[in-house]
Amino acid sequence: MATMYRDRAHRALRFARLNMLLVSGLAVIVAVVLVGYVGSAIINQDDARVGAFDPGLRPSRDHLLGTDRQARDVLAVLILSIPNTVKIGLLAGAVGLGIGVVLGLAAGYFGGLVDLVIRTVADVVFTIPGIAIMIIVATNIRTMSVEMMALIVASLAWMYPTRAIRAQTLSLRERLYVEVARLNGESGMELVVKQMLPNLLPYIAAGFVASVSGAILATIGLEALGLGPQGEFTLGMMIYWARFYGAILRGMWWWWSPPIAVIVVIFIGLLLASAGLDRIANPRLQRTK
Amino acid sequence: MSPDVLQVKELRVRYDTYSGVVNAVEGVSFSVRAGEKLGLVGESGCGKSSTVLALLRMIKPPGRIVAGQVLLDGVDLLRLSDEEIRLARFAAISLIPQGAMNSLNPVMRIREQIVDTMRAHNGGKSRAELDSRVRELLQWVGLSDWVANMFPHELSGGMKQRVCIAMAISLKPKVVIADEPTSALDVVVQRRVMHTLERVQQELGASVILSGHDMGLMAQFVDRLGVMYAGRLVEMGPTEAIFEDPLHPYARLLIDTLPSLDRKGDFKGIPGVAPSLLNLPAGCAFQPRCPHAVERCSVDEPAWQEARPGRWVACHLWAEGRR
Amino acid sequence: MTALLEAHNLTKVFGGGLLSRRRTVALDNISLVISGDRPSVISIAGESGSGKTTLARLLLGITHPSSGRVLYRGKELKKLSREEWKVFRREVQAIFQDPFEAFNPFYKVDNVLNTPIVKFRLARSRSERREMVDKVLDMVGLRPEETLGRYPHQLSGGQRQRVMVARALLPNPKILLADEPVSMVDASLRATILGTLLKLSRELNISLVYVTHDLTTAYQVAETILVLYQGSPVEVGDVEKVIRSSQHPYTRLLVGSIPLPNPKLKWGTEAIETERTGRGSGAGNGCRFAGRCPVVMPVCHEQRPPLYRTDSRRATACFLYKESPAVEGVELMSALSRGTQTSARDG
Amino acid sequence: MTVDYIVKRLGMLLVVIISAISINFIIPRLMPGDPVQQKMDQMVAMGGTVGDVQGMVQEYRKKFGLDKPVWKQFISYWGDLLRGDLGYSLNNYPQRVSSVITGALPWTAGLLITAILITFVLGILMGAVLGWPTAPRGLRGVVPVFLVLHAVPYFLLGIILLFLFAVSVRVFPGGGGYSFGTALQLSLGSIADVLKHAALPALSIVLAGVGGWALGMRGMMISVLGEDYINLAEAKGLKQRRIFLWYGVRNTMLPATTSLAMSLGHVVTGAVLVEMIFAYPGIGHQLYRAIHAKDYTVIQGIIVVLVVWLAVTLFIMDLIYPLIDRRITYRRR
Repeated sequence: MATMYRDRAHRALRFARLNMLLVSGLAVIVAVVLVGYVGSAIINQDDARVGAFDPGLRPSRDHLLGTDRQARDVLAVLILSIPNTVKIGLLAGAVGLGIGVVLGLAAGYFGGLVDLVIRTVADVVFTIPGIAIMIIVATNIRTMSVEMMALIVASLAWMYPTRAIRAQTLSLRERLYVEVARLNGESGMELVVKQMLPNLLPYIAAGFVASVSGAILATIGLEALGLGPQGEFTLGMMIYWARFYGAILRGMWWWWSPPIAVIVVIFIGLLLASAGLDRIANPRLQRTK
Repeated sequence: MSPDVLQVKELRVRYDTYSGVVNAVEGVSFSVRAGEKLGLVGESGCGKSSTVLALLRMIKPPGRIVAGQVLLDGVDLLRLSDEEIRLARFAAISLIPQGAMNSLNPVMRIREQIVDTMRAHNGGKSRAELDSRVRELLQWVGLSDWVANMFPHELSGGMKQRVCIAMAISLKPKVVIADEPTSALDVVVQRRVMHTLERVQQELGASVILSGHDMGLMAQFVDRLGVMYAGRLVEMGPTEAIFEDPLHPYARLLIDTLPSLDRKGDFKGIPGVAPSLLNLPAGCAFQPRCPHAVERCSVDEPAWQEARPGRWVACHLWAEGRR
Repeated sequence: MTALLEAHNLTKVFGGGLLSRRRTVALDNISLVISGDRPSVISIAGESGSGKTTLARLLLGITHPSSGRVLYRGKELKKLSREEWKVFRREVQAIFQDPFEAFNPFYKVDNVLNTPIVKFRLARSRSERREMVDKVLDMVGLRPEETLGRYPHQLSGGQRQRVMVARALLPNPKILLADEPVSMVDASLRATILGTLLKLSRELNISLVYVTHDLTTAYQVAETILVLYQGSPVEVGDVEKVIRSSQHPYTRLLVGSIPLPNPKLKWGTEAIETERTGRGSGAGNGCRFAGRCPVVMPVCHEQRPPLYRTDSRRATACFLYKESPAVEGVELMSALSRGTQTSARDG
Repeated sequence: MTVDYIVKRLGMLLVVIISAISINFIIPRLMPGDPVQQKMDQMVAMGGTVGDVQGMVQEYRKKFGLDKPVWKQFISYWGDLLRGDLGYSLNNYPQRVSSVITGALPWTAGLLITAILITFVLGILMGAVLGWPTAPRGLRGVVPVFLVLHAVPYFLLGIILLFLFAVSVRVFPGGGGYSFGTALQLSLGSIADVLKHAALPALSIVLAGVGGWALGMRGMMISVLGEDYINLAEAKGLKQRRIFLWYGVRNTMLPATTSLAMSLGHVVTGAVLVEMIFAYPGIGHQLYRAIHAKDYTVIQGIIVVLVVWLAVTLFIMDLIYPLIDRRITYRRR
């Protein structure tokens, strides 16, 4: 028993060493999320209220990141913004991925007409600049909320996973072991769930990372255009307000640079994770040294 | 008897893998005479492909040639500079690759791919000269002129393999290495390709080294045969002699397992499995599966020696005084 | 008595749907009968593109024929009830060419052996299940303790293929379809695996359908052989006759191209055509082999030759034999499936 | 290239354009509220011209055809579109949407095409060299920098560049497409002025894009290098340079163009936001202004243009594939 445990631990270590990319990517993301959620619990939420302090203060001991033109503590706003942005990303990523996996599996497994319809729709939507549709939807919504934002973004986050899962399912469906499982008496659903799904896991994980980062990117874009949830704290809205009040040209770098820095860190984390997952999915890219 | 063109001495190829060091080729020595067809036969993982690729210095990392000499007309190919070996490739020693299906560049016309080979070695020829040479080569391997204008996907497997033969002989090399050239082809096509190879080989007077796993193909094609097992040569000699009276127990068993149209319903296999190169048994590598193994076999590795004139074997049964 | 498995005039056409204009006839009018009253071995031989794998998939009910019928115990596959289908699934098993691809890399070897027992309810308890697995592994010459609990990549190719044979034996099949079972296995193990298959088929009363490109092993294993060329049967009959005294020019070409492991029996050196030339390239109405045939006649380009029954236990689809009576595939195959004991070595 | 293939791609192009434009028409009408009413309310609230608001709304509705049944609107919407008529701007009434767009489009086209081409070429070259076993060490060291840059969305990188090079160090102008108060003409000075204004927006697109291209190309290169034909090319004694370009890079061009096509969407949307940051007078900036002013007709018009642009570009890409890879017409059958 002890040896088995040691064996597992050993294997996990070896995997971690082989896939530093994935491990460090996940670590970065977890760190950001922790800062957001733990920080939100610790800080005084009133610091983020309009008019709490003097406007436009440079960073100091009292205000580590200064205050903005609406006289809010930038650090407090930043910390409160992280959970909302992460929430939109995860929610939209999960919804998008969920739709993508179901459609991709269906298209790949059933083939024929089902595949043709799903593939065509995905291709068509893929070809339409997503932000265009989102702008149309967002401009027509009276009051935007974080959840609504996530849903809008999710409605365009499913094509990538759909395509990837479909392609993989198509190739898995032809695998000999699926045929063997059929001869073993497994039915259609079992073939999908027991034979194909486990081998799709790396692709599903990669699809999730892709749709989360796509969703965050789209969210921030929409928010920067002024289509975000006006009354909520998000990283994109921070950038929007900073621009709205001319923070960039006024040289108030402490206002707009923190949200950008956090966004960049999140994206780097996602990039590392997806590169790591890519190595699992396509071992050929792993260069032997 | 014609002189040796190629001498391979104590060749060793090693692969450094995550699970450990694999000695894919372990002290292989043999020579090839001018105009001779030599076969290297063995099962998957026996080191035959590594051996023939090492002759061209085509072993890629994580593999490397750790020792030995490959003397082509007395020049050691393993000691040449990168530029010198580049110039020697195909001009002195050429290759017909294993996967003809994927060995041609999909985005280049056949003509360009043949011309490429010639240009890389003696650049200054005119377009017309090169074109007529391409035509001549294609004719040689039994392909029509129009093939030159095709892309690889427009040709059948057999045609692609003959294009590869045309490239391999385009610079009139002394030695042509054919690394399992027909393993993916149907028997009829295989026969055609092998005939083509035999014909151009005779016209060119080149030596051919054929690696493969099919004893039948060896019997049909080569003059002399080397049998490999676990990275080592275990027997080498004239093909007919080996088929008639194999000296090494592995060679004997291998020949006995072959299905033929003479004997029916008589299935003989070799017991046991081929050893992992990561974890070879002590002594002779074949010893655990050998019906004649004696104590010494699990202690000493048998030496590569000439048991009879022209017949080499690595087996204790053939040490002085035995059998 | 109805035969176990019958295929009547199977034709399979790919493509030709809404979106692709090109139609490929993968299989053209093939018939097969396996009586099942004794363990018989029938070989389907052909080169790549001959349709032999398509035929195997049709016989397994994985795909459906464009025309023609597959019957199991006298009933068409399409019309089997759910219960009957389960019986068919259990009794008609297969092993495939690639012993690497046949395993799901996600699971240990045990999974592929336990599943049929669970799905077909073959065992009542865990221990009984384990016993069954041990027994079949032993039959194929594997030691359970060296096989179970491992991942497929930890076994050698030969071991994996033997596990696949063991898996196919678990549901007590009546028919075992072996699609190129040894072409990816090392030479030293081929004979062992084929020998095991043949022995088990006799002992367990399983009829074998041996699909192969290798005429030598087909000759070794089978009683009856069906030689295919581009989806059409060219010569059908007792293996002795078809291989030893081939009639169809294509069969002769195939037999003549076998690289015999005997340096004294060399290939002929006559010119052979591997690429189709001229007209009659198989697409039209004529004989599919006409474009490559050394003895082609004008009629070969105009008509598709039927099977001519040149003697009691063999038929050849070639106009060279048009003096002999034409025969329906099913009729000939039923005759061949009956009573080989008396006539296997006659004529 | 077969006629069959072109017809299929053309069909796809039409499906994309028609469905996107239909969505563009339908979504606003599915949403609660009446844009004109909203607009009027807003104008009334802001300006003092309190008159017959309802009457004005009616008049506007008539002018914009909103009083007709939806299906009639749909038909006339398409009819107008096909004539190139995108209607009037809600905000600056007599101005036509098409004139807003034609004024902005050349700016965007010029900026985008140049930036994308530079990004593509640089990224491909870098990635190809990185995928080659003997890539120079120096280049390998630069990779992480570009990867970090790649993790920054285009327009955020734009903000940083704007701050660095137009606010902290004033080497580039802080916005616009040309210096305020000058007339555009074909003089060297004018061209230099335009280029100077375009430099930062273009740089943000290039810097943010190159890393992604290089990474993708490196992956493709490595998988191509594993192919048998590369091995044979080496065995043939070809020079490294020849193998690299004609056997390696040539064979990555198909997947590379495919991903170029796929990324165009991102580039276009990213560029829209970059224009916003730099107040660059292209359609992205116009879109931002329209969103702020709730000028729905302009928003819709710009989105039609974006959709058509992307669809047409992808169509052209599809036509280029078969020239790059001769197998494609066969494979897609």
